Amino acid sequence: MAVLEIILVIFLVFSALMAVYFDEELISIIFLSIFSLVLTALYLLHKAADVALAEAVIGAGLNTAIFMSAISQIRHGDSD
Amino acid sequence: MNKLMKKIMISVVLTGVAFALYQNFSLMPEYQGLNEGLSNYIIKSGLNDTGSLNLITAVLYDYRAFDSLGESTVIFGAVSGIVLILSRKMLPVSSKGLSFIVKRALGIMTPFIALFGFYVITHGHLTPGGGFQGGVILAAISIIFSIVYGSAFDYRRYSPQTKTLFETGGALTFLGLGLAGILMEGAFLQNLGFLTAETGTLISAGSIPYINIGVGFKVGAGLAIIFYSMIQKTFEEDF
Amino acid sequence: MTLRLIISYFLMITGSAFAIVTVLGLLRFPDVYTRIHAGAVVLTISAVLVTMGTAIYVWDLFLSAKIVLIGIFFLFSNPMATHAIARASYKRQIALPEEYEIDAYSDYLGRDA
Amino acid sequence: MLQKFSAFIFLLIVWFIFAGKITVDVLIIGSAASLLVTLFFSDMLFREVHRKLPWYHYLRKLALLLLFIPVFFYEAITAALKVSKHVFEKNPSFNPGIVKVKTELTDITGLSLLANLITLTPGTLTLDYDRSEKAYYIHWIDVETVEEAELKKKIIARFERWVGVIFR
Repeated sequence: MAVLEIILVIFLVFSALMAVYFDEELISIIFLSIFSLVLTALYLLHKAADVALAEAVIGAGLNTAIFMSAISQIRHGDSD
Repeated sequence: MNKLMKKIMISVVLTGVAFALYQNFSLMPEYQGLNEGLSNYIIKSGLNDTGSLNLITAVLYDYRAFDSLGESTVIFGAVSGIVLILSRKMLPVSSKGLSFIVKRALGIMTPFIALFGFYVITHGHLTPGGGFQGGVILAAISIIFSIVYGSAFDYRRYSPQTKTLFETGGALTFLGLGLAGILMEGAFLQNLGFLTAETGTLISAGSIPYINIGVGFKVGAGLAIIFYSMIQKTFEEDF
Repeated sequence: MTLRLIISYFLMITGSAFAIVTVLGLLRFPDVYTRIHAGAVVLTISAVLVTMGTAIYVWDLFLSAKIVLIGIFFLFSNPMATHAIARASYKRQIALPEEYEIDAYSDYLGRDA
Repeated sequence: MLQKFSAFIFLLIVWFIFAGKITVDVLIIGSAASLLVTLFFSDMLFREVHRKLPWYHYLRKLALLLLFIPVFFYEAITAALKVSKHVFEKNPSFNPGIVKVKTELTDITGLSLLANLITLTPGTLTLDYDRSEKAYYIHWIDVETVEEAELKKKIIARFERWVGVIFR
């Protein structure tokens, strides 16, 4: 259990860093959704099923969709 | 400031935040067993006080129901702001959506997604889940409609007016249960004792399931309105 | 170790092996569409096998039925999503197959390939 | 009416699977939720049912659908093995291409189901369906032939008969 937890935490930090590192918004959003997914697994590992469900639905599902529509608006506005 | 500097600055700030969080957590008191503290009180007597098997829901909608009312008011404020800024007119946006293969296969799946959303909402006091989570699942249906079938379909199916009706109805349910708490039990949002049935059944736990249903409709409709008012761009081609 | 547990472990391990094969395929295949192939077929089968193995492992009427529902959801959604991704990437010309000899679809779309 | 009623019964069964027990309170709340979902989405679930067929025809279709499941699993697992074989070749070399395959189905549900089944079979991937020519455009991982009858036999024949019987 502890090994799995350490691996997941390393993945978490990695995906958060990558989300900051990339300039392209799309890649950042995808890494944020990976971040939420890993966080969901961690919550489940600590037996917080409620929070895991909320994190999966909101973080990995809804946030991605809303961010995508937001960047499509922004790009439509300034360049093409 | 060039890009490398920016990234280094961000990394420094994040490391500082991480260090501060670590300090905070290390300063937290040691775990002292099941005998002391507020959390232990909730763990011990939450089931007796509220009749809800899911203690998180018991805290959210009974002990700290006023906080939850504030949270759902925050969503209401967000919806109002976004609609005011982004959606100059609530008109159906034309878009053809994806190919009919995707449309048909998703049409078979959509009712079950809706049913699962209702399951998560109504079982909030028995199993993991509750109003917020189930409401977001219901909002996902609106997103699916807008992306796959085109937002005109979403507009025809349940228009922004219907969504607004759902949202207001949910909020009014929450407030009405709070006022009923004043009338019947003597305090705002007090759990209604006469509604309690045998623990473990669906219609137990006082007013918690009804608050859950209200919050579920409110959150689902609110987030659907947010997403709908964000997609204003028209897609002529179908892809 | 009953027969039921052996069957469930067999199904789960086979499913995991297929998942590893999927990742290898994603890494090794040459262009977008062939990579999508690996994702579509093998990943669906691996997910369905794992869910079936889990359903046999828990062996409770309602819980197993719930897990089987998850498997059916995969079975519908994964090929559909694959089709949507492939069609979108062809129509938006994100990754056009340049060196294909047989390409009936570009004739249909009226593009000279 | 039959459409709405069958959708309601089907959703109620799924609700019982979700809830995990069959009691009176689950039945009451489940009926309310299923009714709400039926009112909103029933025409998307069973699109075919409004046709003028007696109700026992649908039972026959359901039985055929259940019979189809083992056939499907056999085909799907052989498909997965075939693609896995490609993965473990030393340098994956094949001849990908996009072919056109005609079909006789007309029903939308049958067409989309067949498209999903084609995607699940070895090395084929549905790209699009042309309504005017009634033909699928299929990306094939390793094109062996462009002959029309041959193509049909190789790619869609084993599923088309099943789907054609179930959804006509």
